[in-house]
Amino acid sequence: MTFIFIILSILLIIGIFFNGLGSIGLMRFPDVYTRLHAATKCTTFGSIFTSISVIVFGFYFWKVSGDSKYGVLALHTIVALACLIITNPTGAHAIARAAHRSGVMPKQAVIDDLKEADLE
Amino acid sequence: MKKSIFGIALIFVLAFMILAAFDMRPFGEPTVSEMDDYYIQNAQAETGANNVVTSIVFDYRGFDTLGEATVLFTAVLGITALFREVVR
Amino acid sequence: MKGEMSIIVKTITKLIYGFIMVYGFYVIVHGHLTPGGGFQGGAIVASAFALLVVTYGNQGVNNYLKKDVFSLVESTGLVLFIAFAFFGLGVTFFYNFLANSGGLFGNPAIIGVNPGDLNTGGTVPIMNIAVGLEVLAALTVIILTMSAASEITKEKEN
Amino acid sequence: MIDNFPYIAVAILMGLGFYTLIFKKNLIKIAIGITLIENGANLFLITLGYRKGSVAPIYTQAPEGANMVLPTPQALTLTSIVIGVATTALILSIAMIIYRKYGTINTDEVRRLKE
Amino acid sequence: MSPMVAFVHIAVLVMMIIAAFLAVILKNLLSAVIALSAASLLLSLEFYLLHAPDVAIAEAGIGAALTMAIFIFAIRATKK
Amino acid sequence: MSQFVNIFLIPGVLLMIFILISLFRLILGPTVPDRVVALDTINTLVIAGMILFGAAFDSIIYIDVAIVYALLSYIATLYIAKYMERRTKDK
Repeated sequence: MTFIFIILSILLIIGIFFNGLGSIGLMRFPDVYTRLHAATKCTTFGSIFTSISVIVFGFYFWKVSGDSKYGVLALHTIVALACLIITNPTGAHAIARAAHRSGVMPKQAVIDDLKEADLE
Repeated sequence: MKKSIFGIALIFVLAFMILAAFDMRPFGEPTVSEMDDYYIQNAQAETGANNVVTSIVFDYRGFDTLGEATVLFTAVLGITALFREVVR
Repeated sequence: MKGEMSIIVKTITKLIYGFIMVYGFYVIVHGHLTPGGGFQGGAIVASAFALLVVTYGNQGVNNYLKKDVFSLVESTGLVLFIAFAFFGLGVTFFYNFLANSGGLFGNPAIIGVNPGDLNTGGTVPIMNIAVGLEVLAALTVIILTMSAASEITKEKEN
Repeated sequence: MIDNFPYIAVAILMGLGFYTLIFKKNLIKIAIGITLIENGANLFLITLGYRKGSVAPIYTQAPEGANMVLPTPQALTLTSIVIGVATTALILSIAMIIYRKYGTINTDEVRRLKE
Repeated sequence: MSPMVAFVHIAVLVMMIIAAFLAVILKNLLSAVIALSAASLLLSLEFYLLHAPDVAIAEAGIGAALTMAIFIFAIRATKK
Repeated sequence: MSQFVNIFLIPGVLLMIFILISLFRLILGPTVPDRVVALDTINTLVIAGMILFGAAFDSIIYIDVAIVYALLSYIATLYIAKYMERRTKDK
């Protein structure tokens, strides 16, 4: 019982730490692109770890108690995690592209490769 | 002038709503509702559905859902009629 | 083509729109066991069509998503709903004549907490499907009509 | 005080909606105000049906031996939400038609142009 | 109700009121609609905490995608 | 079992605080893309919170709400992104 408790605590601490870093970075960084970098990457990574802790919890109790509802909990969480992993970076890509197209420049931009290449 | 009258009316409505909010029963302790208890106890045996909310929506209170479907149909009809010359 | 989004978004859309539709139909069919039902599943499937509209643009989906077909589906759902309400008229309007009869969707449910059996519920799953068809078609018609209207209004100004 | 907090939240939400309806001139802002009032009404209905220490009224894989919250307000709110999106779509369609006829969606200017 | 759950209720309601306030006062219509979407998201979380998953799914499916799509079509068609 | 309720509730409370921090970017954000980034962050945090509360309340079926949000939240982002792209192209 204590072993699974320690594993869940470690996973949850990692996840919460990265989620906190993401939201603090969203507050502190100077322009859109760095904020996007901090927020999207860190919160996706942290959410993966919190979800993995729920999955471990479900599978462990399925094995210990033999009640199938904990297995259902783990499987549904896996589906939610897969959807999160697929959709979140796509949204970040779309925001970054639209921000660049709508004329928001990075704060200290030196070279703008995307404008030179003119990908249409 | 008109704006100030509206403002006073808004303040009155807001004050009455907040006073009523303090007078309500405490959050989390609703009055005893025999109808809801009947639904919770007998819905599984009578309709055979595990989800009590769905059995209320489609069985006990089907007329509500019929009205809802009619409203949705009418809204779609209205939108299609508004844009009849724009969209072929 | 005009109005499309970038290649990454198109690839992910091809990957995921079928999954959204399948999940929506899962929510509709399992409406009497898990949270969900006709309204929620219909809204999810309509969101999948909205995803197609935003990714491929209005002209891109014009050949595949026809408004006439969706109008037909909407009317079918409404008629199916009212028909199954009339079938119970031997006792009363909206009588659940299929429950506990042993036929289609007719198994008696286990009383108390249980994992759930899909073959229960009587007319509740059938009405879920009917309302789901109606809601998905209605919301999709709203999305397609407003998208085309905003497009044409924009072009007329320029 | 703290026990009645959801009701106070409902009052503030509906007050914001009424403020938008009365003092804003833009038709899209008015649609936003109507959506806020709908949200307040839905939240009020669901809050009325909440019982402390209960679970959702679904028997599939629920915890053993727990009370259930009242199911009827949830069923009524369900229909209310779908009707809400249909009416919002109708309001916005009428706003689009008004823009095509008059060239503006400010209510004062529309009223002046009509006379 | 444990104090932690009570705290979560109050935090979600306060955040929802802040988002609704933003939806009213912001001048830019697109920003106002984004704030409205955030308010709808937090309202769905509140339904979830009040043990109403049916209503939470309905609010999620309609408030997340469809309301946003309809408002953006209208803003696009009425922009000067 | 009771200690497992607390182990999932404490991270949920912390996630609420992080959502509050992200909401300040929605208030402050000078441009529209800043606000969209804030909305996206709130979405992700709310999905994580929903999964944690579902485990804490011991109700398995609640996880479906998180799946629906994870699938649908990015459609709104795509609509805003397309609107911002188009508006500059029209000018």
